[in-house]
Amino acid sequence: MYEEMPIGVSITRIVEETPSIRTFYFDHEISARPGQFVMVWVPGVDEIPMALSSSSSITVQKVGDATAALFAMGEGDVMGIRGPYGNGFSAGGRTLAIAGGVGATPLLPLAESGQVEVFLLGARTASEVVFADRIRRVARLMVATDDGTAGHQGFVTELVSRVDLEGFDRICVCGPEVMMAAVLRILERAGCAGRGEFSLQRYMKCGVGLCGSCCIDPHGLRVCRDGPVFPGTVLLDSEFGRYARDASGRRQRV
Amino acid sequence: MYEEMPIGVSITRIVEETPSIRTFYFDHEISARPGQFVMVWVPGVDEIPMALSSSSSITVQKVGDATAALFAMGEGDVMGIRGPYGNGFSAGGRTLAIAGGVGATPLLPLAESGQVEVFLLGARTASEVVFADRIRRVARLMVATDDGTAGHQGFVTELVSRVDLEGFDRICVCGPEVMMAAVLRILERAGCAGRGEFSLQRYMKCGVGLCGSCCIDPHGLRVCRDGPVFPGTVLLDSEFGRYARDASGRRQRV
Amino acid sequence: MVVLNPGPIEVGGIRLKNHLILAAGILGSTGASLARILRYGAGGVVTKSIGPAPMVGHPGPCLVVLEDGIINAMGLPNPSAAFMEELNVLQGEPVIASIFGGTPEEFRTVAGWFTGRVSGIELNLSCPHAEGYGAAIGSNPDLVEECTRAVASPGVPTWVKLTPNVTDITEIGLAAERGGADAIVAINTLKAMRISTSLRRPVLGNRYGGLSGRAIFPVAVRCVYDLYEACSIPIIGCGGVSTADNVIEMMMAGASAVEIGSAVIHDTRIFASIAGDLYSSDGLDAREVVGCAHV
Amino acid sequence: MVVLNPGPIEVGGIRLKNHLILAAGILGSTGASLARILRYGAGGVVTKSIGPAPMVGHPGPCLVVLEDGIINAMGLPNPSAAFMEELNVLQGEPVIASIFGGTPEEFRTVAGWFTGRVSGIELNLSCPHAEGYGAAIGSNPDLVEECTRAVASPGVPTWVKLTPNVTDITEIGLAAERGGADAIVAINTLKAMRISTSLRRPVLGNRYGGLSGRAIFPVAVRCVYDLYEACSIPIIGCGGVSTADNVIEMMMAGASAVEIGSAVIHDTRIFASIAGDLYSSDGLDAREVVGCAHV
Ligand SMILES: Cc1cc2nc3c(=O)[nH]c(=O)nc-3n(C[C@H](O)[C@H](O)[C@H](O)COP(=O)(O)OP(=O)(O)OC[C@H]3O[C@@H](n4cnc5c(N)ncnc54)[C@H](O)[C@@H]3O)c2cc1C
Ligand SMILES: Cc1cc2nc3c(=O)[nH]c(=O)nc-3n(C[C@H](O)[C@H](O)[C@H](O)COP(=O)(O)OP(=O)(O)OC[C@H]3O[C@@H](n4cnc5c(N)ncnc54)[C@H](O)[C@@H]3O)c2cc1C
Ligand SMILES: Cc1cc2nc3c(=O)[nH]c(=O)nc-3n(C[C@H](O)[C@H](O)[C@H](O)COP(=O)(O)O)c2cc1C
Ligand SMILES: Cc1cc2nc3c(=O)[nH]c(=O)nc-3n(C[C@H](O)[C@H](O)[C@H](O)COP(=O)(O)O)c2cc1C
Ligand code: FES
Ligand code: FES
Repeated sequence: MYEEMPIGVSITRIVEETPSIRTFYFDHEISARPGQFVMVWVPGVDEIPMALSSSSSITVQKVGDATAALFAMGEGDVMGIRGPYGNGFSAGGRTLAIAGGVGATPLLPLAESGQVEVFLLGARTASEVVFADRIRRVARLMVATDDGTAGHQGFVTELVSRVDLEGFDRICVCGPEVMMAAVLRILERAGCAGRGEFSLQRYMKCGVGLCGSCCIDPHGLRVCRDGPVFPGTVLLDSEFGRYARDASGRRQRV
Repeated sequence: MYEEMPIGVSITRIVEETPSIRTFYFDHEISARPGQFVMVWVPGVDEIPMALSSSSSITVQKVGDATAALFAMGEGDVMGIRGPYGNGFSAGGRTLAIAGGVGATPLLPLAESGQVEVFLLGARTASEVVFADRIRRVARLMVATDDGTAGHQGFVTELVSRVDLEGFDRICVCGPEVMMAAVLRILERAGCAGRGEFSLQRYMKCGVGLCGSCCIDPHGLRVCRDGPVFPGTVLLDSEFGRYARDASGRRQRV
Repeated sequence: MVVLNPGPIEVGGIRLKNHLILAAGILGSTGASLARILRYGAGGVVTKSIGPAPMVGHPGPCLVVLEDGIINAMGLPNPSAAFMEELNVLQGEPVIASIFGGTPEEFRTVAGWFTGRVSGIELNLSCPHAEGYGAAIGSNPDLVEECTRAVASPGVPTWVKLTPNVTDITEIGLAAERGGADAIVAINTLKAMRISTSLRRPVLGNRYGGLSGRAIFPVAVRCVYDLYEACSIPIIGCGGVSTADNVIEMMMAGASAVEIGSAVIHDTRIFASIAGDLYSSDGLDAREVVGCAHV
Repeated sequence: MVVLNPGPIEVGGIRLKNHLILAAGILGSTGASLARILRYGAGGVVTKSIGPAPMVGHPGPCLVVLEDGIINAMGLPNPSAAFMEELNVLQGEPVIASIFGGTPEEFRTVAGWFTGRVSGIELNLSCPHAEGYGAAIGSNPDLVEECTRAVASPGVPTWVKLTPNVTDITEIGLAAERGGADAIVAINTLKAMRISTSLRRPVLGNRYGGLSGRAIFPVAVRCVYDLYEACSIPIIGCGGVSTADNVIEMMMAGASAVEIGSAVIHDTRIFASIAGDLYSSDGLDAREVVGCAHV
């Protein structure tokens, strides 16, 4: 083992991506595979898992204590980072990316490294669509919004029928679990669940595969270490899309 | 650091070299440079420093508790070995070896690896001359005994005048300290103390250079780690030949 | 290396598939995870410690991996009674429920939930970073005795897990023995802390935590050795075990079986791989090995 | 990394060349050896512990190097009063005499030998493997207070070195403070043992020994942090320090200086090499760093 104390990084720039999502750039390069994540230590508050939106940034949606504390930070403020952890997406092949909301984060480095051909991106409303310009530069982007203020009106899942799934070697998915579960059902019906790669979110405490708080049923796989990216076939007949455990370990419907 | 727990070795063969000296062969090969030593753990008794007389043997003179306990051991008995430790003799050049008594031990592997041209060997009496046959096979051997029962009658130091010191790149010496000190004086007078390499013995507890029990004045060098082999020039004007410290650290005349 | 005869064993009233048990709090939060570790070769598994009420644990960071060990301050997150449903997938398996409480009464209550549903109970009297629980109780011999007595009863194999953060661990071991424990588990983590020099504050959210892993193995061996001299009930060695030779060393110190925690970070299949080195049909009877270093 | 201003410092009544002190018992048996370590960059040196009568120490093995630490049971070998002649080559140097005894009276006697001949005295109330000495006394607050009082007097800077092998180290630190200590040194080694599985017996001649080196650093940081909260005299951090960043970490926990022991095994010039990383003319004043992790 080598020492994995969090490294202190300084925030160099903050970009407001949408009213609820910000990107925090920092003064360190973290070499990671797309889909790996880091544990972000917000001093005095908590430590939370975050995908990397680039080798030196995280992109965060404000949802609770720790993310709110991050939003209160400014340039020059220091946070701790340990990682990268997890497996990340598999390597290569013609790739379709499907993202919902801030779930676009782990898929952005995949796209920006030239690995994504078509990128389906969903959001609640036009102002919440993230990374559209950056994605358009490197992939064919199709947008869906719940209220129709940008792109297709409806769920991003509805865009899937507009692409030829057969043409893709892998289908990388990240977003709210209900959306991912819907994608999995589509892939299953299309007989290609095995080509789906789903980036899961579960409550994480250690991030390194020891504490057990992120384990999913029925195989006991650890999202932090065996995942966060799982092939669709592994998720069929699992807790995925049905329930998850909270900080105490209690099951909650997703 | 890597773990240096003593390894358990089984005694495979015991050779009575002289009435007071025995060689204990064991079932492990220890790769060491000639002049390095090991710490030999006699279970339940003590741990003592010993040169290697080959890669799988030590040659021991019975002088006190631990060596007596070793002498009480038989084939199949187990002792612990850690090491090799220390620097060993320098590499190469035309070599003269000068040994007194069991001090021949660290010089034997040097000779048997073909590195010694002339070997001066002293002992109290003929029956206490060690390794004579083995040395004769690989080097020109000259023997001295105090009582004249073998070779020259007198001290081994007296043999030094019979060889041409100028002809040797290094002069490797091991034996009782009074004898080694006498050799050093001879080399100093001949202006070649710098070519002398003396294998010292001091009371050792840790063997790895931490505890300080083997340090010599005036430079504070550690016999176990900076030595046990020192160039003659380092020993001039030192405690060498004058005093040494006992187990409690008190100075005692040698 | 010394090797042992394979086969099921019984220790402190609990039947195990082999001498290698998953330690409490390591991948022990869900039934599926515990089942996975059993599938991967563990002789038995201990659950995450379960207490009288749900707890979310300490704020993060909760765990940091060091070069030669791990520090953690999870803060005993647990779903309390809701954990029972995790046991459904573990029917008939060698599962030991780790429990904690703040009083003997609480220990009795939680133990009651598990009675009849697990192979035995392990009292966590040793977590060094949960105020009012664990070591807070576990360093007081009288409380240890009372809590043990509140749980131990015929038909409920009861193990008591000790903290090494005391002046004399044998005093605590003897208290557990008096309270009726069937076995002692030694040790839980060493109270420890690391500070982030770049953030200028303790790295764990709880500031203090517990050190586990290879770094503590020599302390754990010493505790087991001490307890073996003082106590007469079996001892389960725990702390820094990561190889078959470590298992043998713990057993020579006096352990009848071992628990393995931190080493799982290298490989979830570590139980099978240690078992591969540890057992052989021409191996020794474990009875020849347990305590044999007491010469 | 945080760096410090170079220059001499004063801690607990003793003037040092820098913050890096050689720990007791490491290459401290002879004056020449101590002088060598000073020459190689230490800010001060502590002697081997000296007691009321000569001792030869425990039978070997006395020390074993592990992957991430060292266990030793030297058994306090020392020449007693005969050690005085070692001081001749150390005139005017920052030398701290480590002393031990079995009673306050013995502590007073040994301290008396050194008074006026060294910069200060360090009481070894913490060696975990010498019966009747060290930790045997050092885990009893009343004895710690008495022994400290027997030595501490105006003009005799007195440091007290604590054992971590107690339930609450702050209790002992406060006892030293009451006894008049000028500083606390924390920590001595953790009580530990390793067993040779091939020889089937504890590897140290004394069976028990003390664990030092990198493995104990998180425990040492925790002890320093605890003591800083409880006590008001300066603390010297000791245990597992091997890099400049470790020094800063100890200081953030509350240490005003550090002692370094086991890490000397890598390099006798480690003091100079750590100092090279630790000091810079644009560094911080140590006062900004000491205790700054107490947020
Ligand atoms: C591998 C991984 C990668 C992630 N990447 C990103 C990312 O790139 N950008 C981003 O904004 N978020 C990401 N998340 C989610 C992020 O970790 C949570 O939003 C965050 O932990 C919430 O912390 P909080 O203290 O602000 O909220 P809390 O106060 O803890 O909770 C607020 C709400 O968020 C939910 N929540 C808490 N933790 C999680 C979690 N681990 N996963 C999902 N929901 C959670 C709670 O159920 C609650 O409803 C990722 C999560 C994982 C597991
Ligand atoms: C680097 C090194 C290599 C050595 N190689 C050999 C070797 O190859 N063969 C061999 O027989 N001996 C060797 N010795 C000496 C050997 O270590 C001692 O003879 C042994 O430690 C005595 O142990 P004991 O318990 O039997 O004697 P003790 O009861 O400890 O003492 C008996 C007598 O031996 C003396 N003695 C004790 N320790 C030492 C010591 N370290 N050095 C010198 N004299 C000591 C004592 O002063 C006393 O007079 C070596 C010593 C060193 C330092
Ligand atoms: C992440 C983590 C969580 C732990 N949780 C618990 C727990 O809930 N109950 C308990 O008794 N011990 C707990 N422990 C302690 C372990 O069971 C074990 O005693 C300790 O880690 C030493 O063993 P190891 O070195 O093999 O890990 C935990 C340890 C770790 C690292
Ligand atoms: C070989 C050895 C000998 C020691 N002797 C003493 C001693 O005589 N007196 C003492 O107070 N501490 C002694 N110690 C303890 C050290 O001074 C120090 O407290 C301990 O090793 C932790 O620091 P480290 O991890 O930097 O080594 C000794 C340690 C070792 C390894
Ligand atoms: S977060 Fe601890 S195992 Fe995944
Ligand atoms: S024997 Fe310990 S320093 Fe040489």
